[in-house]
Amino acid sequence: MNLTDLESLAARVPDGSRLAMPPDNSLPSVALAKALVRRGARGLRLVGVPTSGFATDLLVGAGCVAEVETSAVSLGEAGFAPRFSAALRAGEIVMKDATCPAIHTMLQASEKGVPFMPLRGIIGSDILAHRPDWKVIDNPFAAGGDPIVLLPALQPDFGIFHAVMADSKGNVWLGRKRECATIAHASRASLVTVERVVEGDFLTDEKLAPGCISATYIDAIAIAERGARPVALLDEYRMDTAYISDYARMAKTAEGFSEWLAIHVFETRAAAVA
Amino acid sequence: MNLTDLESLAARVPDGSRLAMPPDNSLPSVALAKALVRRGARGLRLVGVPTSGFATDLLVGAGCVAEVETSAVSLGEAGFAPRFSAALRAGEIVMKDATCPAIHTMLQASEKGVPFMPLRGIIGSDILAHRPDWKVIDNPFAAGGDPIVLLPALQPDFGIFHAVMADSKGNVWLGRKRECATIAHASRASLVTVERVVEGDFLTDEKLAPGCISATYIDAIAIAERGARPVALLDEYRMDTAYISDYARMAKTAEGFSEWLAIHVFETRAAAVA
Amino acid sequence: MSNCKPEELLAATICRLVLDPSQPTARHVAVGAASPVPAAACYLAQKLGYPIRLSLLARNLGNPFTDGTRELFDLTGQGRIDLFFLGGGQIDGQANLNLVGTGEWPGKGVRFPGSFGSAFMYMMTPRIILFREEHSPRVLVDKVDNISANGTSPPGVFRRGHAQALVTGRCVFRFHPDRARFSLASVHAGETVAGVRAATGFDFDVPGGDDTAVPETPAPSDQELALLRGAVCDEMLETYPDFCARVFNRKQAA
Amino acid sequence: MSNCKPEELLAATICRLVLDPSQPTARHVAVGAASPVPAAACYLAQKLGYPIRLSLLARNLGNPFTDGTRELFDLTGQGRIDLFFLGGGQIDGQANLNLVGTGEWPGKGVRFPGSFGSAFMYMMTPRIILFREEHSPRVLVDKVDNISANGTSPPGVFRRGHAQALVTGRCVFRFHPDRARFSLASVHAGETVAGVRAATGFDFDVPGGDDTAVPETPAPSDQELALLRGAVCDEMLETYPDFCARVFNRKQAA
Repeated sequence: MNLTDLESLAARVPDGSRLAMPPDNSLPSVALAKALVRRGARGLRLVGVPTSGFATDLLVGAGCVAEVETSAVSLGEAGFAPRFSAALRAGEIVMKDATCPAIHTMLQASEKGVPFMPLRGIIGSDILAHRPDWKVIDNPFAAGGDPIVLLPALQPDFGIFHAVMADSKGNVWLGRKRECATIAHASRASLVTVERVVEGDFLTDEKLAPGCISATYIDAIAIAERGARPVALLDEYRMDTAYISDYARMAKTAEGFSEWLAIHVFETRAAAVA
Repeated sequence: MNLTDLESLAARVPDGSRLAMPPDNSLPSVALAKALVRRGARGLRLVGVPTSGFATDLLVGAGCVAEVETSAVSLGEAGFAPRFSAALRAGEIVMKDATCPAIHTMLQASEKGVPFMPLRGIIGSDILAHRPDWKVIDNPFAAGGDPIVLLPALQPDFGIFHAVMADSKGNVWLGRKRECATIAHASRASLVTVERVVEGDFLTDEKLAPGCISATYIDAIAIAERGARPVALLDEYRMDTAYISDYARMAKTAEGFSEWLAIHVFETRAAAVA
Repeated sequence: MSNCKPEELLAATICRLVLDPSQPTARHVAVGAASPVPAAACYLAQKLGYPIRLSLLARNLGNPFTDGTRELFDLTGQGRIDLFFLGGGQIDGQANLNLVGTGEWPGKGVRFPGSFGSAFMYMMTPRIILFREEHSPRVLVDKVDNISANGTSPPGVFRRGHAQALVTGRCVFRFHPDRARFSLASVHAGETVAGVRAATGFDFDVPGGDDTAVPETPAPSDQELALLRGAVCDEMLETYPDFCARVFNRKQAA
Repeated sequence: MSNCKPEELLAATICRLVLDPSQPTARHVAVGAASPVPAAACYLAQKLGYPIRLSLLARNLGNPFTDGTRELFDLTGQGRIDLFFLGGGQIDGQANLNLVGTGEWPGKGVRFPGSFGSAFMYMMTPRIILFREEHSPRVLVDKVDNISANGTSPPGVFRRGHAQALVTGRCVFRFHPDRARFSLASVHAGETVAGVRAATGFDFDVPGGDDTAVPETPAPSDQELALLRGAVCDEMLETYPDFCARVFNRKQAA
């Protein structure tokens, strides 16, 4: 397995890369997002699978992002994503709106190695009107007059997510969050942070294997304890709602966001006493 | 959950039903196949996902089957499938040859609720020439001159497979054999045999959930101990190669097959001493 | 029932819409992430004895999906989800939803989070109940600025269903896909038809054209209230702790 | 090497083809269910120190796939499988494969098991090594009765690769997709070009047109033989017990 450290993992992502990331109800690697901010990544094209959350707002706010393709950007209970909203208003990012199953479908097309895949629905939505890369054809299996949307395959350069653990072979275990498997299959390579590395081979264990992504898809792994934080990690830790609320409050302004970065990403300033 | 007995499970399958079944390297319910023979099922249309094995040969031999759609029928190390071959030669069954990823793709289309899904390859194969229900279109995302196959959605009436265990809610656990999940998602309903039923809810257990198929897809469950036998069940039991060899030998003739049925399915005759 | 909270009225009201015998039976209902009131409504239906399968997207522990976040959409594509809930930053008189934002695309005025799965779910689910607590001309508009998900479709476009109703903090509208218009079904206690009209940016029908014939939304029964505050709250505590604290005054054990 | 078994020669020969430096590197090789000789060849390459990822479909315990049997085909679709092995009940001079059966479709003569994934894998894998131990006019035919998977494709049809070689119990052929013909690369010890020609139902080229210039297939080296009988057999014992017993005279511990 290719075990490295967090900053080296971030160094593997060239400027301009397209990154697929799960949102806050799945397993985002917030640790790697922070490391990308520290490395000063630029021009990233983020794909939210199928939506985007905390890590996306952070990367957008830090100026790392050129484009966001997603079905929604939100901090959940903590409200709208402040730096994303500001960047959109200022025209600093290109926004490619999608709808959740369309993101899944475009990745599944890549997973399967086909140039497109169909999806029902969407016809009549302005999302379709603003996606010249999506096409409507007449269903060849109907008698005619049955329009259906075809979505192009989407192949991210990197899948980026956080897993519970890796084994000696470089397989990672992340349980039922199979959207991360789709991300890994569809992407050229995946960069994964984990809580811990354990001896053995998960694929020889019938209980663990079903929740695994095999090393075939994974470029490199770094240990990042509590690497999903402030997001929950299965039954390992819960969402840190206070941390997110604090972020949402400070990130309302560019200045507040900079201060938050200094404390929580660059750690050049101590956190204010809560 | 809807827990019933094996014969009642078989009684839920009307004559003429289309049944999707995994082959001998996955988790076929040989127990349910035997029960279908006992109930005298007729006109079944079997779909091998993606190939067919012991259970298919058994059902064909017993006269339960009108059509087989699959990518191969084989007894593995024990050779060609004798009753299938005989029925094909005699023109007693309709054979719809496919190729493995095409079976998966047709089920995935059903899983996704789309009328078709594309697949690369196949063009130039006689399989395509003999499947008027498969179409070739020009890839709408290329500049022209890029033919690609479109496969129609395939929705079996029932998914039929064997799982390790069911819980109190009717969820079943079968580990990494996710082709059974695709079968369950694509089929109108699934009928599942299990080794045992345990208390609790697998979906609340992060270790078990990834290898589960939720009760949403499952019509009814019956306990059938060693229900995959002679096929292997994960790490629970191995393939019984002697049993399969014995079958392969006896099933070479219609008479031998009848004798085998009497011993191993109807149990009206004791097995010869080995 | 004078001490019934608005959320309790809304949950009981949505519960009745879920159980509406004139509609195809809701065997499997999915509830989106930020929807405690619809979740309470569905749990209430369960506790009233209706065998509804309820899949809550927001559940972390015991999340019902084992095939990733795709599974909800696949289930819906398969026709296995009978009823879903949608809202919108803007909802217009033809039941079009805007979850993208106001002003020019993609929300140059106020940007909302985004469409989520609405452009798919709205067309692929046989029954949709629209729910938006804020009932103001800002939300209920004549024409949405941007259509995330369209309320009706031209003939020939594959579509399994439409909005059954729109429930707000003031009233219940029924939707009529044949004429692409809402009609006022009931107003909540303390509201009037005129008041609703003033707070609504779109034109709607009143049955028989008679404002005085519009009934009041029935209050929750004692049994319903007891269930909401008891068994329903028990189910929701883990997934919606803030809602349970605010509405039912119940806190999760540490 | 006089005591080298035919399977050992074949495994060593296939191993050299896998490692052929004129070919794109095989980083990830998949081996089908009934293919102990190709599996031995790939394990041998690994034991010789080449970092090849090897996915054995036949493995029950420790099966490499966690997304069902679909995963092999998805991996191949993604371009992640560099090399695969195929055989056939009939193989013809244009490298077409027949796994369906002889006579009229779908095998009214002798029915073979079926196509498995060949119609996809043959076109989507950059490198394919054909392997069929039986070398007779019955198997190696001029034209297959039915094409399960075609050896070449017209221009414009998406295809990642072709057969690199055909290895039989008598010889090694190279395949030339540009002219859709095989050429004889080497004959195994004890075989002659004339003998191969007599046993082959299709016409093939001999480099330079000179039968005497066709080399003998190199025997396995001492190191290769030792590895096959040792470390390779250790790896294969669980998955291919019969093969290991027959070829290496090794039985699995009970």
